[in-house]
Amino acid sequence: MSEQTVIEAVRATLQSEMRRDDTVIVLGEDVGSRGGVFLATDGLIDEFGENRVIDMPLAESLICGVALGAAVNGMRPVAEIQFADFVWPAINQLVGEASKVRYGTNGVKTAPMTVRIPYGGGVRGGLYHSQSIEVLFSHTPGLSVVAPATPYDAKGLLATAIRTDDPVIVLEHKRTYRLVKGDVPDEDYTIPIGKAEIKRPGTDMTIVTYGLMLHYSLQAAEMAAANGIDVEVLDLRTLRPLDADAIAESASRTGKALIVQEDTPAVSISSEVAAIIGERCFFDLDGPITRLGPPELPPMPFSPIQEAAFMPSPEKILAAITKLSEI
Amino acid sequence: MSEQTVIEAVRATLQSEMRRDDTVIVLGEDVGSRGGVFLATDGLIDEFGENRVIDMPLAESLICGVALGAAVNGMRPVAEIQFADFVWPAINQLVGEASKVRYGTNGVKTAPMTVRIPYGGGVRGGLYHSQSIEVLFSHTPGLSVVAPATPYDAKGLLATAIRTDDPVIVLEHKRTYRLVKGDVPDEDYTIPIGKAEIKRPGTDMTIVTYGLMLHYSLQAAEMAAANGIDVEVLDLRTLRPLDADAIAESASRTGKALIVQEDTPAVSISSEVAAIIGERCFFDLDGPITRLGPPELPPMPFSPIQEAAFMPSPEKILAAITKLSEI
Amino acid sequence: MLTTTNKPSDPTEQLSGTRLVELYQTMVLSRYLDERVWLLNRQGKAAIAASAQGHEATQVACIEATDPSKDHYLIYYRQFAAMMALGTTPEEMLRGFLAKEDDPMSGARQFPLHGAHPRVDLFNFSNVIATQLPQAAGVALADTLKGSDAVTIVFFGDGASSQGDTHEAMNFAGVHKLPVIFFCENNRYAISVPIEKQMGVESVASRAAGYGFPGVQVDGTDVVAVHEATKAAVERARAGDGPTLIEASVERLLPHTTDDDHTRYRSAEDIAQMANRDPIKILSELLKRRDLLTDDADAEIHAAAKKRVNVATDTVDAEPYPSVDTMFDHVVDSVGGNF
Amino acid sequence: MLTTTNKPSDPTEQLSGTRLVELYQTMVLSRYLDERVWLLNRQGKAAIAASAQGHEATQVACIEATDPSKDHYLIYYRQFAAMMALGTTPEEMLRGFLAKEDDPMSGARQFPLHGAHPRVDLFNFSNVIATQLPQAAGVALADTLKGSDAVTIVFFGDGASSQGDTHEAMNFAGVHKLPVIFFCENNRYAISVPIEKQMGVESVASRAAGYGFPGVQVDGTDVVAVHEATKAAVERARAGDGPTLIEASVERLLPHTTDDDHTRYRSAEDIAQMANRDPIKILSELLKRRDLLTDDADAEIHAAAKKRVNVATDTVDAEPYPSVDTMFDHVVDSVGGNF
Ligand SMILES: Cc1ncc(C[n+]2csc(CCOP(=O)(O)OP(=O)(O)O)c2C)c(N)n1
Ligand SMILES: Cc1ncc(C[n+]2csc(CCOP(=O)(O)OP(=O)(O)O)c2C)c(N)n1
Ligand SMILES: [Mg+2]
Ligand SMILES: [Mg+2]
Repeated sequence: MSEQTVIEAVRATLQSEMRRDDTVIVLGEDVGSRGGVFLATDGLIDEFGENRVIDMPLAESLICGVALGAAVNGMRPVAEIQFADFVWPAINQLVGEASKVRYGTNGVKTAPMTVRIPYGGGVRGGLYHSQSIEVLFSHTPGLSVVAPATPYDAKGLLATAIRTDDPVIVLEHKRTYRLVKGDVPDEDYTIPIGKAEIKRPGTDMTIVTYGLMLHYSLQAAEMAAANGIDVEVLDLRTLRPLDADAIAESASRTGKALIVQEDTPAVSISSEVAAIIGERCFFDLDGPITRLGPPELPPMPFSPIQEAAFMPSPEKILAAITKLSEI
Repeated sequence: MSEQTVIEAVRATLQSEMRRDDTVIVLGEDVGSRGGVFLATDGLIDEFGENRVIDMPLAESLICGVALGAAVNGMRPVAEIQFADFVWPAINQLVGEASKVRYGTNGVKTAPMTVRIPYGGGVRGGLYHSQSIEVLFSHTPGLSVVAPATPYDAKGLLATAIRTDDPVIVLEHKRTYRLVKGDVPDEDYTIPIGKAEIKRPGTDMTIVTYGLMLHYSLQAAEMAAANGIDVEVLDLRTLRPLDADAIAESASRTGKALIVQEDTPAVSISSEVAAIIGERCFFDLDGPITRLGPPELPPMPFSPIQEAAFMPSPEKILAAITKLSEI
Repeated sequence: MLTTTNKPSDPTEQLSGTRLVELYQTMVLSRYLDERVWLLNRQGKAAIAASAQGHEATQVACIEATDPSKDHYLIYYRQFAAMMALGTTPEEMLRGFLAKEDDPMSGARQFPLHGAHPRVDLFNFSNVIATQLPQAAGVALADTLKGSDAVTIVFFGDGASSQGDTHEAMNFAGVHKLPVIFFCENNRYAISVPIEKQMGVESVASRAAGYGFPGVQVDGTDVVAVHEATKAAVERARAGDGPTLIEASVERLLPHTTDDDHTRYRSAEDIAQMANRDPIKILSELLKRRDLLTDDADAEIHAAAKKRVNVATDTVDAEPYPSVDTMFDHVVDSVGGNF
Repeated sequence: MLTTTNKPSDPTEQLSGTRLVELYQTMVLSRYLDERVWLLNRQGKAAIAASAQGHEATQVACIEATDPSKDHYLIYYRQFAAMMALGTTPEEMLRGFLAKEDDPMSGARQFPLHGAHPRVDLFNFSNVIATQLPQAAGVALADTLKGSDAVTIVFFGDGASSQGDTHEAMNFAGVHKLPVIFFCENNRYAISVPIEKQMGVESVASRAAGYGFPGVQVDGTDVVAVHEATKAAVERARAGDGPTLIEASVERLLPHTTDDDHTRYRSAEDIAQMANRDPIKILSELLKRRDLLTDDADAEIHAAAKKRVNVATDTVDAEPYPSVDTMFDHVVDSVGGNF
């Protein structure tokens, strides 16, 4: 057991998975001697060499297409997209191709590939280093999408992703990389895809969230506790498939649901969570299904003032908690 | 006024808009002498010449990138993506770029471009000629998305799209092209973006839907009427921005909501509609917010038997209506 | 009874006369079956078909230079004759077109020729043009990591040459000298778009120079020439010397697919001139000039092929469609979670 | 007081001695301002900066051969000196880096150098590498439809050459002989990825042959050579003869951005050798050899530039940040609907 940041957990997991299984390779832009722009792959090229740590040309469709080809030919590639905002050129290979390999070949071929994607804002990234890109992946049958928010979950879910025989998208919130620390066991473990986790039990209402917003929600829940409101915080952890049972159980139990996300709300993860609750918890709810997200603007201005105004914050979450608690 | 099919309305509108405005150009694969694979551009090259009807190389990112560049330099391009399933290579130019031109230049540049995309299934298209691709576009601030289901709406919304100073995605359900006929006025008219329409008034419940499913829902509503259930059918028509007021008004009034869509349900338009209802109609509802869609499978098998099993049908919608009416 | 030729000669050898006749038989069988599939479409039994008519020599000769026991084949929808050359039976081919339960490629989930082959490493994941090229680079990369000397052959059309994926794949293959053959069947049309609107140069092969490996243009109606070119590329790749781009010029004798009408966009002369470039006619004449084939033997080959196709049609026509419940299989291999 | 040079000579002329000195002044000013921006980053005032240090000769000479009154410029994040050459003031540049309200490119919504220029048709919609190339083809296409003789210049790096968009744009420009100049600033690195891992050939310019237009390699530290090459390309484009691909070889004197540390991936020798390729040193020596510049005049140019940068820094430092409410403007221009 040791205390690690999220990025340290990611790096250690890549290393241990590469030691564990020779077919695990890492590929992406600057993953070699640069060690990745966030240093997720720092040192890997020294240990595993250029054959297994491949600095790719600047071409995301290529990165994912090559990962897919290598995956169907015996490798377990872990591709890195440098920033989520640059994944769009690869959508064709991921959403169009990888997601349907098993289905389209009637189970003859499988694509055991992992794509790690640092996403999200609050890092002065402006319109093109702040995007949340979970919607399309989370909508697509044949893909799995995980979004760990803690070092513990980062390790367990990345290990699961790499060992899974189908494509898994791993969304790492880049603001959590160094911000979030936590205990990580030294021994090997995995976390099942599709299981949410109650990160804070509570009785008065349920916050459903993921990513950086988990941490803001936990802070808001502490502030609310001081005001006598006992908030449960459910961390989705997996965005496809959503853990509908866990969502419904918690919302039914507390009777109120607040969904908090950083991504813009229209047609998003929070929409689906709301739909699940609206369909399954209808007779147990004591208040409207509430969502808190940023305004419907391209995410998100470079201006620090506007960036802060755009992002949900513990204070904004607390305000939403208070409002919902009064209904 | 004349009776037209959807594809006839599309073609006539392209023609009249090109006559009306010299800066309107059409570009895409096979849009020239082939007239488009669905014949949406049939005859246009004869009237307007190769300069304004441009057969593009086989490259969707190029098609949309060129449309964008031409749009910011004085043209009003109407790009055609041959099948929705092939739009993925262009996501970067549409979702990444076009959507943020006005915002990212603080209003200095605008991109008056239209992208027509035939989508949807029920045409024996298999996994790669049947996809519904509305989710990502409908999620993206800076884009508008319309999905007309009738010849009247196809004309009015396409004209609006072309005259709009921002990028508009026009989703045309390819099964409606020849299947759906209706009266279309000869004179010029437009339909505002963002306005849903009640296609059948009713009192017992609201079906919210769009595209091909509008027609199946209307059929199901007729069947339900025979059983004494009076169903209102709301056609979204625009998917971004959704007409939240119209959705909330209808659902609140009837007290029950069934959302019908052809796209797979997880994180989709139906999720957002459910979320809107769950947030705004909570105290007016008499039953759970219900969704009907296909199973969570890659859309959709080539096998005709399996394709039929995949797609929602009037019968399946009727069954959902009946079930919801009994709650 | 005529069988397909899944027993290529030693690929390092020149083609023998006997072998040439065998390849001719495969081409003829492919042609008859291909024609039959179009007929089945007109009868409403096959939803769609793309044809290899005009491409047969190219495909059969290319496969002949490879080793199906270890090489990888990434095809697109037009490699009908290549699939025959790789030993796919007429019944298997027809099951794809008729969406029958036992369609070996995808169990009727996908268009014909899409999915994965049950016996050789041939696959075609999607209809989306050019996606297979980066995938092929990845397949080849994996072989280099495994120390295998397998070669990856990836097929694409002249239209596909315009896609970004094509460029990205060739560039990467050039950087790492991957054992991959980029095999372009240039029929001068992408549906209706003629080559002049597709690219500003005469040849796709000329692009190879920009990636650091050889580009070869070859007459795709010439079995011997295509075999030679492919053989050289295979040897190069197996020896670790890197990729080759081969461009075979062929004619698309029929419209793009059964949904197309090429008289809308091709002139009558353009259509008429193709008759001289029919590879079956050309090979038949060559074989006769070289005294490898008599008129009688030729007629027999045709009759046998026709009969073989009839038998296969009757068999497959009677076979069942897949049941609904199999539709839910093979989305992801996961326990738990509502995938 | 030194001003930037937004009054290029007749682009069809050779560069005069006086004009060369003016370009030198722009380069020096760009360099000082560029250095200042890095300092502001280290002080925590500028969130991020990419530098044009080492690229100045290329950019200034390229712009000099164009006509800002009608031509179009699609830049990426590294065209700091090009923006100066196009008359952007130091204050305007700094407003972008410091995210001030009056940032002329994007009102502080975007990274520095992103958005659209208020006076010339220069823009840069996104940080996403190579998206600007198809856009440039579209801009040029519109000009041909309008009958304008404007030229579109699109800048990109060696890394960008690997993107599919780059290929697609060049191919299309070749088909339609569009008036566009593909201008590659090849500094041999894409962040840390060296050119040998980026491509299997020596030169990006060699790709042009595969698209049917000229590719030109030029020493990007040589103002006269870059100007000549660009001038020829501009004339070609204006005359309707189509695109040119220009590849200027330069050095990226600093790490990729203020967030990068190039000692992680560049050898000490590799870093050291760059000193000889500093374009300011090279041009200064040339001017002195040609007796166009004295040591004193050079020192004055440096002093003036430094002063100019100080003034601008003080001015902009005191300026306000944008208010929150402007954040909601300019999403789409629509009445009705909750965009
Ligand atoms: C990305 C993509 N865009 C468009 C299509 C539609 N389409 C199918 S085949 C085809 C033409 C392909 O031409 P070519 O590559 O020359 O192959 P050929 O059919 O001539 O063998 C097009 C445009 C597609 N399948 N994929
Ligand atoms: C599509 C995309 N992928 C990755 C990045 C991250 N990135 C920013 S700059 C850069 C390197 C660009 O290199 P090059 O094109 O040579 O330009 P240079 O910085 O050397 O001028 C990368 C990988 C990006 N901005 N866009
Ligand atoms: Mg072709
Ligand atoms: Mg570079």
